[in-house]
Amino acid sequence: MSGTELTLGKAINAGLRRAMEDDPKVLVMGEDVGRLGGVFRITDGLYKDFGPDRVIDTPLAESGIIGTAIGLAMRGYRPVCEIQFDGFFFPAADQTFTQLAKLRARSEGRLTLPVVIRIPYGGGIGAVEHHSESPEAYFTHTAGLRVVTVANPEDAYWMIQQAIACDDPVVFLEPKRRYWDKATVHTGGSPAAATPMGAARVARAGTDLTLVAYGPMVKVALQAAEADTEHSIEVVDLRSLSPVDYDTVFESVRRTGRLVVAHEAPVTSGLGAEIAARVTESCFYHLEAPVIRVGGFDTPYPPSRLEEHYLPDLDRILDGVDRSFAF
Amino acid sequence: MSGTELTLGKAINAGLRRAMEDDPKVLVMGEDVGRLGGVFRITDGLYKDFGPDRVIDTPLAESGIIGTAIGLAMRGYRPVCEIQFDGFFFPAADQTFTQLAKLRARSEGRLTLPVVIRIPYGGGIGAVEHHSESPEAYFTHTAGLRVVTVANPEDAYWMIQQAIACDDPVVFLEPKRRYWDKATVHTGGSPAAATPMGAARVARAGTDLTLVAYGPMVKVALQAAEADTEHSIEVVDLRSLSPVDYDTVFESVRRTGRLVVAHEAPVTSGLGAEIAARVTESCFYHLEAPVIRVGGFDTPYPPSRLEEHYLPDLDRILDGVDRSFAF
Amino acid sequence: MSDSTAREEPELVQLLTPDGEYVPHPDYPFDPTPDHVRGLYRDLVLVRRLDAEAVALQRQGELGLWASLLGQEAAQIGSGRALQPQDMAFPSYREHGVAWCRGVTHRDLLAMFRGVTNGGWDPYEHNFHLYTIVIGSQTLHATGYAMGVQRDGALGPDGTAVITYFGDGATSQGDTNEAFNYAAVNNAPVVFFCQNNQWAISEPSERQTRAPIYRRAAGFGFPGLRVDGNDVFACLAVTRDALQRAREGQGPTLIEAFTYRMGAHTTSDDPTRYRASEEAEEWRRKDPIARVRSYLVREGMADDDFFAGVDAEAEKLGEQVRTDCRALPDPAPLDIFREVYAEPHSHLDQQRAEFADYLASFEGAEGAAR
Amino acid sequence: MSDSTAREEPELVQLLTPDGEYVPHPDYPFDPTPDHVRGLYRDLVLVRRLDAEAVALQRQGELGLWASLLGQEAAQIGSGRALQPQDMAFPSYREHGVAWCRGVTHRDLLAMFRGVTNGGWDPYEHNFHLYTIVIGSQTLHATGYAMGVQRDGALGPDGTAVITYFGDGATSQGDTNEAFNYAAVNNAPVVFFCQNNQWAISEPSERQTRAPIYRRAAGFGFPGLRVDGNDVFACLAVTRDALQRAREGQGPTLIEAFTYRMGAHTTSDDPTRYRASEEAEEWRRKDPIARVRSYLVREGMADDDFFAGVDAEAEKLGEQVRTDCRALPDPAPLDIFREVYAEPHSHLDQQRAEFADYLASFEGAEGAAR
Ligand SMILES: Cc1ncc(C[n+]2csc(CCOP(=O)(O)OP(=O)(O)O)c2C)c(N)n1
Ligand SMILES: Cc1ncc(C[n+]2csc(CCOP(=O)(O)OP(=O)(O)O)c2C)c(N)n1
Ligand SMILES: [Mg+2]
Ligand SMILES: [Mg+2]
Repeated sequence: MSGTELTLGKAINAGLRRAMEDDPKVLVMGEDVGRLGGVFRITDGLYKDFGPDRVIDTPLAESGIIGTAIGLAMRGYRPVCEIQFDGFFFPAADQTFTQLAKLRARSEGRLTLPVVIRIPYGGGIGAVEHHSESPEAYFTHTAGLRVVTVANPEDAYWMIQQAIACDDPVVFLEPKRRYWDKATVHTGGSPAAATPMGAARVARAGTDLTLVAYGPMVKVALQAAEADTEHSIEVVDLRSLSPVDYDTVFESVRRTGRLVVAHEAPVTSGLGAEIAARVTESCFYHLEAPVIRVGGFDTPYPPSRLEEHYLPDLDRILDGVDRSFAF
Repeated sequence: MSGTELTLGKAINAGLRRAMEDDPKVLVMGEDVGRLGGVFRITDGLYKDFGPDRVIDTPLAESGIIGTAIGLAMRGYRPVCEIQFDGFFFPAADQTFTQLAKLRARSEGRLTLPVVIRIPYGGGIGAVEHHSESPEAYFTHTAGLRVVTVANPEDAYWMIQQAIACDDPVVFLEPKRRYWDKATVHTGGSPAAATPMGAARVARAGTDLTLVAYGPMVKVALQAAEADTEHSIEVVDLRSLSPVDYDTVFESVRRTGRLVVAHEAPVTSGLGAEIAARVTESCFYHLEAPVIRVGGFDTPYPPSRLEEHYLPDLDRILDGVDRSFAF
Repeated sequence: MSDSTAREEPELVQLLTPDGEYVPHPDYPFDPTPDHVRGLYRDLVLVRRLDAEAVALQRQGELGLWASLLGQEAAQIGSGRALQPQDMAFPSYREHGVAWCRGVTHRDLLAMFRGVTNGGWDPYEHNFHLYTIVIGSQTLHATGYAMGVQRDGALGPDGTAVITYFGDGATSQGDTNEAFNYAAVNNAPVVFFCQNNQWAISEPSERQTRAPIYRRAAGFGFPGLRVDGNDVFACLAVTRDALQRAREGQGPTLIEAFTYRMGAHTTSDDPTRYRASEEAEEWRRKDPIARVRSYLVREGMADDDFFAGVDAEAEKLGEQVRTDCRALPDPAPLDIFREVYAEPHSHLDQQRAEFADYLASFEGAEGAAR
Repeated sequence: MSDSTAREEPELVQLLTPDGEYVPHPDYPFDPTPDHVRGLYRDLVLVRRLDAEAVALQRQGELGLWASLLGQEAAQIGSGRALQPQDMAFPSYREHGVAWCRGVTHRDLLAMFRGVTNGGWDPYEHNFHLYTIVIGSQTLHATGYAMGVQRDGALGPDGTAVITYFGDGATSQGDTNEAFNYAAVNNAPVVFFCQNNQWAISEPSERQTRAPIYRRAAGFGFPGLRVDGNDVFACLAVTRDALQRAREGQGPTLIEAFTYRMGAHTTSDDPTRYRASEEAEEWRRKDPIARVRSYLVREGMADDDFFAGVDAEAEKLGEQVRTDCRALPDPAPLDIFREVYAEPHSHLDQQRAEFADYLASFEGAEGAAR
């Protein structure tokens, strides 16, 4: 297996490139994805090598991006759409929730829409408003979509390829503050042979408490687990947010008896709520404490000078862990 | 206290009329709200009596409706916007989530945006696609919005007035299949003196299990409670979905030890998840069973000939009750 | 300064007057051979009949809803008959006439309005996309599809063109304007066919737009024109021309077919609340079918036998519509879970299995009650 | 058929040539008195300085981001100085020149880009709405506000007009087109001021639109025009005219100020990746400030003392900007919860209290560490 040191951002870039090489129907589209290579350079070099027919700088209109991607998919293409930042997804909400997510069912399976929506998401980069949001719960509540996120370069490289290969629409959330994190990526093999994008991963084994995180929070969760020398904390990296790989989560919780879920998104009606509800229903007699959620506050994302207080950090996670053990 | 027999739809109409009489800044706007009085006739007669400056037939563009309502509110008006059907809200998602919900915080309180978004929601009327959805979880996950719904004419009459009087943006969800339900409405008094729109209501007292419902499901919940002759079921009508009146819910669950939450929306990442998570955290030692959720399936709303199977009915609720007692 | 606030009545392409006189147009060649015109007449009469039957079936409770095309037959048959088999059409929800031209059966059309499906037919079989209810959405799908056609290199004299249908109300929607712009910037082979039937439910077109709709196109950098939407010859000729331009790589066109919604918005609507009956009266004199009949008679292209034959065919179709509608099978409860995803989905597959068990539990208890 | 696909260069309203020659325009009266022009020159120089300081502060890590107005000073000062005090402006995020005209301090502007607030000033105090980052949104707010002005009966010769600013890229967005339409249909007193700086980040305006932007207005039924955006006289004159039309009930106007973004999109951007430096060179010759200076010199309206005085003022402003920026206080952690709701909110109030307790728990343990 060949291994290369890549940042998470470069790993997505490499995965995109390979998907485009493997299948001439794969297109990349969005604002500034062409000559500029995207504001985070995730599509860097693709325009040069695949040309404007396959790497499309679209007009500044997100509904148009997803709406025309649907049409392209109907014609047999596999569009990978970039939404420039999380906060700019919402103009495309109608095309995504009402058309993209529902068209397969509406057509009784006659229409296959392998559209990927890439969204750099989450906070931590000191950005201005609308550039730091975590909208995953809007997607996980929408039937017909798959939702995944990545926490390391290896997953980034493979899961973007799996998302593109998937015949369902996939929302691919990219933890923007981790774009520059580096690790070895094993580029040998094929997307089909890599860990399926639907599977969760035990990122750190433990016995006393299960800590579920995903995307940008996996790193924080691992740090918290290390920092807690009193307890043996197991960290589960969800990877897929819809559907969630509950087999892995339940197995862990049944062993540890305790669960903390951490995410950047506001707690209320966030994905943590769904996980808490399902785990409680399925592992009721195993739980020694209620599921504790640690997340963003139920406010708009604050100005950047406050984000360190808004984002769950090591201390806030450990506070959640303490609350669990206090039961 | 004067009492009048009114349908739920007519009660909203009467509440709107009174709000418009009481405050010349109140406007009604939306598609077909004028001469037609709206497709459900909820604004019937208002155009005739208040004229086109206060009852505005807008162009067919939902983002435009909410976007211009924001501007009108900035100029001191209190717009009450009608979205014709639940499924047509999404073109307005950006203006609602990103602007309306956040502008007060962004302006540090300098902008007050008393905009009401009325949405006929939910299924049960045999409609075509996009006319039967329950989008409440998208709203409850959005900080800056208040979300309420009504289950009877009395609440409809008062809560629409309270929503209009509220200085925060309010999403006012109208259970369309209950528009024709009739009951006595006590029109004496003032909105400020009526039960606050933020308060839940125990619709039926009971001792063995708490059944939480709202909007169109309250009636089904009450029927289920009646039908279950083995158990004494307490039914809580939430009324406010954001924030939820947890005092009332916790108090009930601590007494009964069991909770079933029912809604029409898809279960996954639905409001039931949030209620289950919070109740479990706050009432952990009182719960004799996990919170059971009964809701729509995680699919697009099906064609109308299937909706009776999709919507939680008396049997599905009682199945949930049984599952709770099986623990 | 370009000032277009004045609402002078713009030019209207017309080939067939309300009295049934054929007036050739220099830009839009049309050859009204007897066979051709008789075929169009037959189309018009049959879709009107199909439509009327559907309205009646809704009244009888057999359909949940129906959106009638009454008055818009010429716009739909004219544009529909201009399509080549390889062309792709993206309708809104009222294009029963276009569906007819694309070979979508009345059975498939009725299925959606009966509530047995949210779709109804195979879009690829007919090159006719599903009906789209959310106003304006399909204009972007059409534009994207047309961008795909470009990428396939499927342009040229025998290439593929795309057409999308929408109403006057839809021109207010952001999506429709984004579609105009994406199509213009990409020079996509798509024809925007707007049936301006003057009403969006209760709102007259003055509430939707201040300028004549066809002029919107110039603002986005592509041609627009207004055609008499009750003139099947003109609708066919201008659409054929626009499709050919698209096919040959000359980009999009906006066609505004100026017509009138002679019936209610849908069977749920009551137009007496918002419009004067004289208006409908006036438009009845411009009926799209009457003028073709006049032309056929005037030119001696059809006799009483022909008209009786078409009427008999319409009778038969009506009967078939009634029978087929009632025979549409109800879906099975588990169809709720059908084709939500293309690939296995752990969570939904489990939910489906649980629901199957739940349904089965009743079978034991109450027999075939469910 | 109205065919506007040809991209001939449209007429451009210009009153002051790049060489500094004043050429009166029959439709747009302008009175270049010494005081007036000197005042405009001073505005132009000072906002350019403010802007340059902010770019430098970002480089030094004092700001998270800055969107430079370099090259667009004339469009902003011209239109900004056309506003009456009662008029309301809805900017995007680059309108530091307009903000300057509305009395918004550099301190307030810097606060948002430093990340100490998402807003920064009182919109009502200045009749200048907050910066809006999500492209196009503010055009609808402006239109709604203008509909409110109509309802207040605040039209007339001394009435209230509304102006909204946006870029060439924003014309692609659904919201902007919906705003054009709402404004047209309602004849709302709003001026749409588009600074076509030819770039939307890395995308040249050909990727956004096929027709000249000002023509979009005609398609919606209201007037549009193109003005030399580097000509402060022309920008002022045409905006004053359009505002007056709005004020007096004659409805909306679209002004396309044809200008150029001489710097990067924002301090995060690297334009060398997507555009040739010659292009910027060419536009430097059309500099909006140089031509006013030429005019002043040519007409003998200003001497070296005047220019030195303005430069000294700019120096002082620069210093003030640096000092004030660094002095901006950080918000307190609990400000996260500030003004999310106008009225008490049981859940959020509790969350706030819990967070306060949590913060306090550290104070006990670690002193002032947090
Ligand atoms: C986004 C959206 N908003 C509202 C509706 C409700 N609605 C259905 S049809 C209609 C009017 C459409 O008018 P027009 O576009 O002129 O088409 P017509 O019905 O006249 O053919 C409205 C408002 C909808 N279907 N979609
Ligand atoms: C809805 C939305 N999508 C994407 C962005 C990201 N973005 C910020 S500025 C910009 C380009 C704007 O170009 P233009 O409208 O021409 O204004 P300019 O920056 O040139 O002043 C983009 C794509 C955004 N802010 N909002
Ligand atoms: Mg219409
Ligand atoms: Mg620009």
